[in-house]
Amino acid sequence: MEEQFAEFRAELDETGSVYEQLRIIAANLDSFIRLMQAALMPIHHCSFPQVKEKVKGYMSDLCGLYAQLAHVIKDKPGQYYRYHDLWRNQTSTVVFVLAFLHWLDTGGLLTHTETEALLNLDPAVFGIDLEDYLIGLCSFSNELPRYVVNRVTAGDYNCPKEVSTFLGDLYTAFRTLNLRNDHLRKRFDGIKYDLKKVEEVLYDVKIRGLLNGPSLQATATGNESNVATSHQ
Amino acid sequence: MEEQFAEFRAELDETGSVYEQLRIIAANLDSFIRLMQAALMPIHHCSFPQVKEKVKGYMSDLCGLYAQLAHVIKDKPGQYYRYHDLWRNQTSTVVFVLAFLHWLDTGGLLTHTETEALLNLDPAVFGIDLEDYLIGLCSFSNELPRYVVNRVTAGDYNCPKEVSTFLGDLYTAFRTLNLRNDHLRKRFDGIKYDLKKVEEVLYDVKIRGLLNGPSLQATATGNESNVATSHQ
Amino acid sequence: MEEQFAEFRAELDETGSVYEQLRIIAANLDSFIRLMQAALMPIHHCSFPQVKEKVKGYMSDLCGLYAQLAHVIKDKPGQYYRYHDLWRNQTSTVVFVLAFLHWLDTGGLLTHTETEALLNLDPAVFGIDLEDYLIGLCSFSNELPRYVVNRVTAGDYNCPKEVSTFLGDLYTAFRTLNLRNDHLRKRFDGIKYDLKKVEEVLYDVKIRGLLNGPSLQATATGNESNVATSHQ
Amino acid sequence: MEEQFAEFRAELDETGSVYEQLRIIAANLDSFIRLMQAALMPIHHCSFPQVKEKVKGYMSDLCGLYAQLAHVIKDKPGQYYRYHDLWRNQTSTVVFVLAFLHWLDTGGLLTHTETEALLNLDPAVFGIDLEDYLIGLCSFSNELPRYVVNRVTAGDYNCPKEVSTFLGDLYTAFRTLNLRNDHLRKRFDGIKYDLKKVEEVLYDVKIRGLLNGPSLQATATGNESNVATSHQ
Amino acid sequence: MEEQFAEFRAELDETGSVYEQLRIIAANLDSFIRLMQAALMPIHHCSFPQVKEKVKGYMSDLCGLYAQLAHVIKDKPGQYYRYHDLWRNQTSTVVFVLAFLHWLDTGGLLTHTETEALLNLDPAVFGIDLEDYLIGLCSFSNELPRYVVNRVTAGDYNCPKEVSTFLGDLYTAFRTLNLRNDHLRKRFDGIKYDLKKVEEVLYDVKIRGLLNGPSLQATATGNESNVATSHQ
Amino acid sequence: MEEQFAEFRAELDETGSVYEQLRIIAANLDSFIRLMQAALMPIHHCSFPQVKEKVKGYMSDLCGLYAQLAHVIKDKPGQYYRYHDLWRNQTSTVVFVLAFLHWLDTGGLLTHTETEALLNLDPAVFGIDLEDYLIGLCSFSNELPRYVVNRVTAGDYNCPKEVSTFLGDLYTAFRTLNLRNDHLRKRFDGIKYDLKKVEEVLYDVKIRGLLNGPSLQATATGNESNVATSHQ
Amino acid sequence: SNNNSGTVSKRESVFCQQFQQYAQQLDAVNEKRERIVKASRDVTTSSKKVIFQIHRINRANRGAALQQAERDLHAVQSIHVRRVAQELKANETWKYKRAFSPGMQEFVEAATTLEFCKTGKLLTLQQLNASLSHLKDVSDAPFSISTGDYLLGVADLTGELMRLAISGVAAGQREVAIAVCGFVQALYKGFSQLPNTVDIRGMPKKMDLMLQSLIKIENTCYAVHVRGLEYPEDMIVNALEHEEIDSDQEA
Amino acid sequence: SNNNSGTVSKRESVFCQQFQQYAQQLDAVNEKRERIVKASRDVTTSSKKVIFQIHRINRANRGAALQQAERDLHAVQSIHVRRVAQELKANETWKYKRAFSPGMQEFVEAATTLEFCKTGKLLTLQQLNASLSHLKDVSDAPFSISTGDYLLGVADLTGELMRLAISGVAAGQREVAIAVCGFVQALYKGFSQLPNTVDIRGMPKKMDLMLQSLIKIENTCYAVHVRGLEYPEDMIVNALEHEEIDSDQEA
Ligand SMILES: [Mn+2]
Ligand SMILES: [Mn+2]
Repeated sequence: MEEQFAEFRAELDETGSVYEQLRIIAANLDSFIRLMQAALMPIHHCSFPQVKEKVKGYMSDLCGLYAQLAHVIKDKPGQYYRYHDLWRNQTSTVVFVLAFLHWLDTGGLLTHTETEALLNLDPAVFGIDLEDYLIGLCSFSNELPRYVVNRVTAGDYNCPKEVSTFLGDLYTAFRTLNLRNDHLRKRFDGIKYDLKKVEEVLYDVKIRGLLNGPSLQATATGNESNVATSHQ
Repeated sequence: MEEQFAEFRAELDETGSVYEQLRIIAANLDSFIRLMQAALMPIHHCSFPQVKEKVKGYMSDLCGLYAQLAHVIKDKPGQYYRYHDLWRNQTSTVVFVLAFLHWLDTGGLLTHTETEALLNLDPAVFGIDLEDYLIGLCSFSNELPRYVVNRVTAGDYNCPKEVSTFLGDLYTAFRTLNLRNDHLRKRFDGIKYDLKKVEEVLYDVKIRGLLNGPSLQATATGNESNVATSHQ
Repeated sequence: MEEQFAEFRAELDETGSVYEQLRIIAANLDSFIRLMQAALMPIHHCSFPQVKEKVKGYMSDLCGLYAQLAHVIKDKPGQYYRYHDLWRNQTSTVVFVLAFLHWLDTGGLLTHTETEALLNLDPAVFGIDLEDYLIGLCSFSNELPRYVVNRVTAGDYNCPKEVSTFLGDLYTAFRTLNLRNDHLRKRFDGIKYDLKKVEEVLYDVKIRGLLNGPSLQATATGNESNVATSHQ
Repeated sequence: MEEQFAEFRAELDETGSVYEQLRIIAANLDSFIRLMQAALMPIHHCSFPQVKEKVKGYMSDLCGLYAQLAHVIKDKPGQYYRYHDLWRNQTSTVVFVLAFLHWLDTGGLLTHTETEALLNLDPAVFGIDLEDYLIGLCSFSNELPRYVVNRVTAGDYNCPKEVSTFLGDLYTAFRTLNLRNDHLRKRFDGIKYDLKKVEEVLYDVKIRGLLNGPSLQATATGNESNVATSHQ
Repeated sequence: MEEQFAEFRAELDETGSVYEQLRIIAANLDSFIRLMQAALMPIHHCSFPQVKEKVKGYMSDLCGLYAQLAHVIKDKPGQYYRYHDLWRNQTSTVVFVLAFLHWLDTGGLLTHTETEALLNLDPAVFGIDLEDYLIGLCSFSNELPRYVVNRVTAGDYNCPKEVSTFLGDLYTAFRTLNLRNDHLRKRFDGIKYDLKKVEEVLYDVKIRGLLNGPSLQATATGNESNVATSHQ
Repeated sequence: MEEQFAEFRAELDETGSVYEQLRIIAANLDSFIRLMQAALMPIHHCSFPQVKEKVKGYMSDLCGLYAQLAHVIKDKPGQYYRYHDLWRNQTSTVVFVLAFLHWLDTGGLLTHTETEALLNLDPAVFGIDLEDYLIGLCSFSNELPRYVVNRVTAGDYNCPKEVSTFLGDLYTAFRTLNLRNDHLRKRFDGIKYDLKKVEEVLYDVKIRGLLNGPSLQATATGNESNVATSHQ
Repeated sequence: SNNNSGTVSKRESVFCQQFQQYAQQLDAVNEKRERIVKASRDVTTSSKKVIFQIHRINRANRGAALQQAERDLHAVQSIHVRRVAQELKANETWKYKRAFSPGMQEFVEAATTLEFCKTGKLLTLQQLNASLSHLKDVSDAPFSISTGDYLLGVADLTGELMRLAISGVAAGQREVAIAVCGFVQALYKGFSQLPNTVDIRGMPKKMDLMLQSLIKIENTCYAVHVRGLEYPEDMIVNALEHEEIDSDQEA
Repeated sequence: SNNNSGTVSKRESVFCQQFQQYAQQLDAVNEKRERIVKASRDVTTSSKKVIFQIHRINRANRGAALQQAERDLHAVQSIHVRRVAQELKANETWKYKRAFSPGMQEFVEAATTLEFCKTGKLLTLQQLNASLSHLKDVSDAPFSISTGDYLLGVADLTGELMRLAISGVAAGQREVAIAVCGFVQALYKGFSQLPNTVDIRGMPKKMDLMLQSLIKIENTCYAVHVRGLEYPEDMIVNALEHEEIDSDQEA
């Protein structure tokens, strides 16, 4: 009996230590992501290229932290979900930051697979849970009304139209999901308030005949080539 | 965007359905284990062989139910712990029943590996969580005082000594584990009350000079060969 | 829309008034049953015939109160279960009292049908819900350890054997039911502890060689004819 | 609006100041009663006269504190129940301490009126709420199982019989009250468990033939005159 | 002990019966006030005179119910606060309804004394507790933001200014009170948010140049004489 | 053992008395700060110089109360943090009031050191905890949206720009701190919503072409010299 | 001991015979409850899908999408609600109430939401029960939904209408919000005049939620109204006209 | 806009300079707290191991096992408690109290449990602090444990003693229970005479647990006593004598 319990003791001690390792990495991840988010926020008042460079500068360290998580989990096959709660919130925030950046850059939606690729993750070992990804998209949506308000204040009158189209598509896409009455459903419900606010700004701009006006000025500064140009 | 969300929809629907499948199997497991437990309980008043046969009769169906769980999980590698809460309690009860039976049969402790083997489980796919196993042992310990009291009432005066030795060993073994202040620690704390109660019965038997007496009678009925003989 | 809500108001007012009538009868039932229970409790220290007479004296009033409930329900066919919560606990307590009395009298178990008959109830109109009956049996079981302890203290050393047999049978019978994870299952789990306690008393008596001793004295007082004799 | 609120302010300040006064007295009462209770608790291990003297020594200060409460309330006729919650628990504890002491002294129950008299209270001005008194009796009952266990350990084998009789009487008396489904009823239900525990101790003593044995020794030390003698 | 408990029983029965009487009156009061409140709520969408008539129609019955409470309490001097909890919430709601109505009618604040007068209450026997009155005012304040929003939607653009002034005064007046850290203080803190919301509506109206505009139309319909006119 | 506990009693009594002294001073501080806050609130509708004078009039009494706290703590070196909870909230509110006033006066941020200086505090004896200071700044931020709304309503259309710049700076500055997952972090998260609201007001003003318009009027009244001029 | 266990066996059979009857009764009740619960869960899930489908309606797909929703709702009724009906005898509805109430409430929510989208009116309990009257219970009596379930379902309808109002505004259909506002005001008034009955569990909480939804709707109407006042009506129409078509195509 | 962002940058630097100081202060405090928390967690974990070690003592291994526990406890002190001490200035103990209190309480629990096993006496706060006096804090003042932490640790000691008493009886060492009972009675009396101070968080709850433990100990002593009365003392000794040795070997 003694031998057997010696093994049990080893196993229990081991589990406790894995938990502790992951807890520490997740805490580092938490601090780090706050920095990234802080680097992204000036987008409300600064030019995009400046912000983009700063945020992208964090990517390799971020991948490093995820690699640490994946490394620990790799040795414990099948235990991703045993410890999943430790990095849920952080991952959603990462998705928020990367999806915002990607949209600023391309005007398109960062996909689930692209997110994993950006983070150098092998989904077979350590992927991004789908719900975490979708919640990240909701956070991204929540930031857009403020972005639109500030862009218009800065004289970019075409921004509301673009955001309204994008957000409308996202809302329509989300509506095709059959969500249970859970956290994700609540977060999704919030998107329509974002869309409503953006629509109100678009209305303000239209009613005043400002639409398409300032874009001429924008042209003057030579930023016409793609969607992202208006975010500079 | 639509295509992507169609995939998401499929994945979310799939996850919901896996959960529902496992929930149903676990509910069946629950009912079934109550039957097994009911078949074991007469051990307090009936002869062991009779009970043993009845309980063993349930084994193949039990393995079938676990095979169903394992089958679902097999297709979802790495998601054992995502759904673990669904079968925790049931598994601990199974361990309790099997460990009690094994002890009655051999006087020894059913090991973690032996339990998985009895259930035809491949730990690489679907094993028994160590904590669930240990909690099952605690339940087994909790049943022993009642067993000893009834055995002595039925005239088997050697039983307390055997149980006291076994339970003392188990208690000592458990003490070598470094438990956190959690559910398992609380369940473990209960073992010493079981041991105390068994010790009191042993004291009663000793003080009255009954020890070793009835075992002679037992000999007369030819049940001397192994520990289990005294449990009939 | 207003018309419809006017109808709803009328309907709900009507329901509220039925509810209030039943609530008052149930409150009276509650007080009354406390008296009956109080009349039964001296069984722990007094002779049975004395207690029996007192409790039986309450029967006709009790039937009257149930007749009142049945009278109200008779006019609302199919709505027994609408108001069932109002008299659940009271009914279980009645079953407890009647089953205890019946066992003291005959050593047997009062059946579901016999209970309804004792209360002059027509199950087609107002029966006793099976779960309420079974919960009443659980309460009866809960009282037996105390009864046994007091009987032994009073010198009746055969009582534990009889009660242990009866309670063991009851426990086994209950085990044949498929109980869900509900209140009844929790109450049933309690029977196990009652049985354990009674078995410990039986053990105490047996190991001290008191079993069958005092029954000789009992014989002397001429109370040998049936199970109930020892409870006097 | 200003004038009116000036009046409100005056009234609220006044109420607040009464509340504050009473709160401070009640806090002192609280500390003081903790000490009294601490002085009584050694009864579980020490001789009664020693404890009695100590506790009685606190009485005049205790009366002083109640006099302070009564003094404040006297000027606010009709507001006893406005502030009642401030001293409810304390008063119940006082009743517990005094009733325990009285029973140790005389073997009888301290009445409601006697309690008010002991505290020098004029019920017309500031009495003891009946429910607070009854809850105090429940706390007294809750202490008796522990007392009995310790007395028997100390060799006083007659104590369980006396306490069981007293507690049985108290339980029967309480049963005659119509309690609503409230806090008091829950506390009263607890008496049943106290009685059951005391009966189990009585059973332990009886089954081992200890009853009336040690009382011979007690006789030897000349403490035979009344119930209280056995508590020394 | 029996005699004493017979007295206790009488006293408890008496208290219980007073409690039951008051409980029933309070329950009626509760239903009745729900109707009154329901009659007031259309103020958000209907004209004031219509609503006023309807609500005033309830006054005599309301006074009748308070008279019933007062009648029971009259015979139990000093026990107002013993049962106060039974009618606290109802009374606050009454104050809310009456204060709202009064303000709509006069633009002024209904005083504490006026409230008691409206309800035909003699404060010497059964008054309205000051805190209950003040909590009623807080509820009134909580309703105003919704009222202002609906008035503006209905085209009354001067309403926000009037309400903002009134609520500002009320907030300032409340600030002069010394509130303890209790329920009332929390409710008072809510007024600040009501004021903020009303100020935001005022802002919306002002920034769009709507202030004082529609009042010209109002003039046209001849409703200029007092504050209340704009609420029609 | 008794001696040791006697020492502990003495020590704890001493601590309790210090605690009580500080509690009373802190309660006075609490009332006093409510007055100061009440004096500041009219800023939403009155001219700044008027409010400033009133609030500044309270400063010497406020310093007096802090001096009392410091006096008690001076005798207990190193125990500032033992009793810190007693004055935390009050101190944060003081910081809120003083920082608001300072900003109105100078358009700048009141520093931590300046706050201590204003209160005549010697940080070596009794300083202001940095977190309390930062929480006070958060409260100050929370008040700004309401301030901006009311200023714009009053016709000061430049205010949103100034506040938005100031609040943006404050938010950026806060972002440089590494906050743990605690109360301060939650409060800091609130600044984001304040900023968003102020940006929306700025947007409203901008899109309607009101920006810089009224400042001409302001010029007319001669209030051009510094940031603070627009708050009069 | 032999003797003892013999006695046990004998007695066991006596007791167990009685208990076998009890076991049968309990099993029958539990199995029926389990079947009803499952049917009710299916009613809930499929009704929720109908509601989701309604939220996907826009000006462009309106005709087809409404018809789809109608077909789906009819399927819920004729497949899953029928399963509930077929389990019940007339006098058993209250016995199994908790098992099927959640499903019925969600069904009421879906049916009334759809009706509002089609006609702008409240589907009455009479209308609803008339549409169900072809579903017979075991005793061949027509199945019907109780007042309590109807009211609780209609209470939830408010939340869906709030969503419709807000996404309507988000899609530039400001008239939806105004229609919803009047409707929900009338509903809330009806509810607030009902007596407070113990029979309908959870009503007070739902009333609270209803009020919260109503206030959100009112705030939306307020915003629409206030925004509309800054410029003359015709100027707004001009500015938005071709855009509206645009937003139709998008949605 | 260019102008604007320029302004922002300039202002940012002004504010951020002030905030850099704040950030340094906050970081210093948080990092120190984090280090203390870690040290305290290590104190807790290793003290718990000492307590587990004490529970593994039996008659057979008593001498060696006690020595081992003593060595382990000394290691806790000289390694982990030292780490806490080295972080603190004299006037900072209250600032970081919540960070190290849990560890100190567990250390007190371990130290007092060990002392009771060795001598049957209470290790006093003076004795304990004397044994720690070689640990110096940053300002080179001797480190000491506060009255509050000592009392809370001793309160937990009761629970361990209860476990010792019950497993003592389970191992046939009935005298342990009796010794523990008198000791815990005295402790409880001491505690119940203390004033109710706000300073020592969670004391009332711990007092409740202490009373529960005391009652369990008393019940154990009662059972031992009552059982011992059925037969004369010498008969018991005879019956159990060689068995006792037996149980030593087993344990
Ligand atoms: Mn819904
Ligand atoms: Mn411990």
